[in-house]
Amino acid sequence: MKLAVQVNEGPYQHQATDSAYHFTKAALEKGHEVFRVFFYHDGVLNGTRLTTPPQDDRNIVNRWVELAEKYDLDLVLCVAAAQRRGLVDDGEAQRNGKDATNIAPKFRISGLGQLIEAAIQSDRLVVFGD
Amino acid sequence: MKLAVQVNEGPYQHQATDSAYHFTKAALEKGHEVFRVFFYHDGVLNGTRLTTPPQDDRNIVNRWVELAEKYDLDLVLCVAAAQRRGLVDDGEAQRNGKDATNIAPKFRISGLGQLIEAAIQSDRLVVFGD
Amino acid sequence: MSDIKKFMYLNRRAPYGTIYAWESLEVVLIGAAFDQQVSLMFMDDGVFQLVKGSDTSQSDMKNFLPTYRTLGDYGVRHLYVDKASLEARGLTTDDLIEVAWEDFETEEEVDNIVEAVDADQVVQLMAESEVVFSF
Amino acid sequence: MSDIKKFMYLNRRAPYGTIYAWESLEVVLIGAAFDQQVSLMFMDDGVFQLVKGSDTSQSDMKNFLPTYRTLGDYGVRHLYVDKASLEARGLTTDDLIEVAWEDFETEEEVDNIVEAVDADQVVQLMAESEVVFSF
Amino acid sequence: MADLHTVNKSPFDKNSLEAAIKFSQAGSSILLIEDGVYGAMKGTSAEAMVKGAMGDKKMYALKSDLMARAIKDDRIIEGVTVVDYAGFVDLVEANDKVQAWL
Amino acid sequence: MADLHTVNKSPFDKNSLEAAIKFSQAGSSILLIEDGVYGAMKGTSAEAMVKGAMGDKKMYALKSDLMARAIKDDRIIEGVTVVDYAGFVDLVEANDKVQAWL
Repeated sequence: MKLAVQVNEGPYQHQATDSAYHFTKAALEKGHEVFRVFFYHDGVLNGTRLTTPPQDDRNIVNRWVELAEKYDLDLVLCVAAAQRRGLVDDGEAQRNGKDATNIAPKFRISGLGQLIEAAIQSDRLVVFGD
Repeated sequence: MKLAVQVNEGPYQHQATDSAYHFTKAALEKGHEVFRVFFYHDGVLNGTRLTTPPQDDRNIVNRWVELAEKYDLDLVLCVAAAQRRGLVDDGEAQRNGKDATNIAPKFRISGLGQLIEAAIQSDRLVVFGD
Repeated sequence: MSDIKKFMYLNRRAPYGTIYAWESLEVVLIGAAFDQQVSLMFMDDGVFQLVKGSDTSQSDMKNFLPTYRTLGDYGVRHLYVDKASLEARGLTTDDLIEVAWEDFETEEEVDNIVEAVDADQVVQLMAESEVVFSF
Repeated sequence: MSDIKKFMYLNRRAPYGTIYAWESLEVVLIGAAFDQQVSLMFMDDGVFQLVKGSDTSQSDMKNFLPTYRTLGDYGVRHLYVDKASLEARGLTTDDLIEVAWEDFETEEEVDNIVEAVDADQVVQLMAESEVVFSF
Repeated sequence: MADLHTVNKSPFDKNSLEAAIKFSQAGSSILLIEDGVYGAMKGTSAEAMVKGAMGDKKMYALKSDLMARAIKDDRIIEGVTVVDYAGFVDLVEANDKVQAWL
Repeated sequence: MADLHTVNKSPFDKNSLEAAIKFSQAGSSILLIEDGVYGAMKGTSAEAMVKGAMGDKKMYALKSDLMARAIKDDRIIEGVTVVDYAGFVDLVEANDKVQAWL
């Protein structure tokens, strides 16, 4: 089965991103294909490399990065949502005159078309949100 | 009247931060003192200088910065919430080994004690959240 | 497998209090480029998204009501509204905006693609959809 | 004006689904350094925060139930639970943790400062508070 | 002694307004903001609850939030006072404390 | 044709479970996750609704979320099937589509 996963909330505030992670991991471990994980709304905040969660808590960003490295996952942050919320890669920094970036490795910023495409190409779209 | 304002949500996703801004501005324009605006939970995301909202939309971060410049407002981001969500100033970058900062001018990162102190020192605490 | 799928966008939240209504609309607009069969379903507080007369001039927020009116031009075929949700809120379809639709090739026109539906129809319409986007 | 105020922390949300319960608890812990008169009120899904037996070993989340048990040591004098909220959820105080309190100076001890209160008491307790923190 | 209770949730979405009414003292003021202003609308399933509360409590709603949500004056329950942000500030000052029902 | 409906809200906080039950076809599966698992608890004001739904729909709840919320096996409504994330994936595969009630 080919899956698309949509994540609507940021890390820690809502459990939605935890659920999305555990679901995606379970699907990959069962041998399913995850076509793309699309981060929308506050979900784009999953893609910052600047978090420092407490030592005794999970590291939500790093978990995504490690999963992406292991399975070559496509982690896409919606560009419009990222701009509103301050998620920046090199290209965005240049286009919008920002003096820093904060995107984590393995994440990329792209348009909403990537969500539509994922929904079309995949057998199932699974949405996690508040 | 001396006011403390608490903001629990990030910009754009929830209207809470808009309400907090308009309320704070109205209080200042009426001549009241705002002892502190304390940003907790996702509220810390109000303090990033990396947002680029659409041209035809409000710039939530800049509005806070301008209000703080005009009235010498104390805008405090909770440090624990900021660490979980990737809000970083120079001190935090150094302590946690981050290679970039994203805090906006006029915001500072400090502990939860600043919220308690604000509640004790002020005549009213007004909370905005989801 | 055909590349034309039946998309349903499910809107259950009020506008302005949260951004979901607006960002959901942005997906619909972008999605138009992909030529799917698209309908929108409004229920619970989502029905408030279509109420006529929104004025954000004192809110410093973007008024996106006019954007709904253009949805017919973006390939959206149906805006369904759950009747029971309207009734609980003291609303009728007269309170809602109208959205026109025209097929530029066949010149087929529909004056208003906003339609109130009862629970059985909602069940049926959802079941027939192939992808549901929830916000 | 005295610097000792009556603080009430109002908890109306379930644990784990959102972070509010946990970050609210963090305020209470830090607030202990300020020597105020502190009580916590649990109502609606907030009563679930105190239910015994939480096990997060398969959730990869921190279990903060044990932290509630230490609140007596942090100067919290009362944990009030709305009775009607418990009843709607099929719970009784037997399902909740117990929190002990001791005054280290006077050696006064209370076995359990968790107390179920009815609506009239809730109204009274809230009205008497000088600062209410809502999460 | 009187308090200001703020409610920012739609009464159809969450019980915040119901709780604010249930747990506020007689003489309290309740201010509807954000999606909370739907509680000020005539003819809804929440109207009876709001009217009942106005027996011993004052009900307010924020103008800019009513306008954004297309709730015109003639659809507002009689007795609900419409205020702007300056009025919000005055209510905060006039009451002993503010309690948010989120 | 059968669908999987996911519900992540407490039935005491929001009407998501009620809506999922009302608008899902007979033969559908409903999976309770996150705060949604409170809907699987015995003895609550939501129990009758859930039991009623099980007449023609299958009800599931996610194990790790039940455990975190201290909902032990003996407090789960009979007929609700407890699944782990692997079971969640299987449910997604076994149904034609997934619909989230947020």
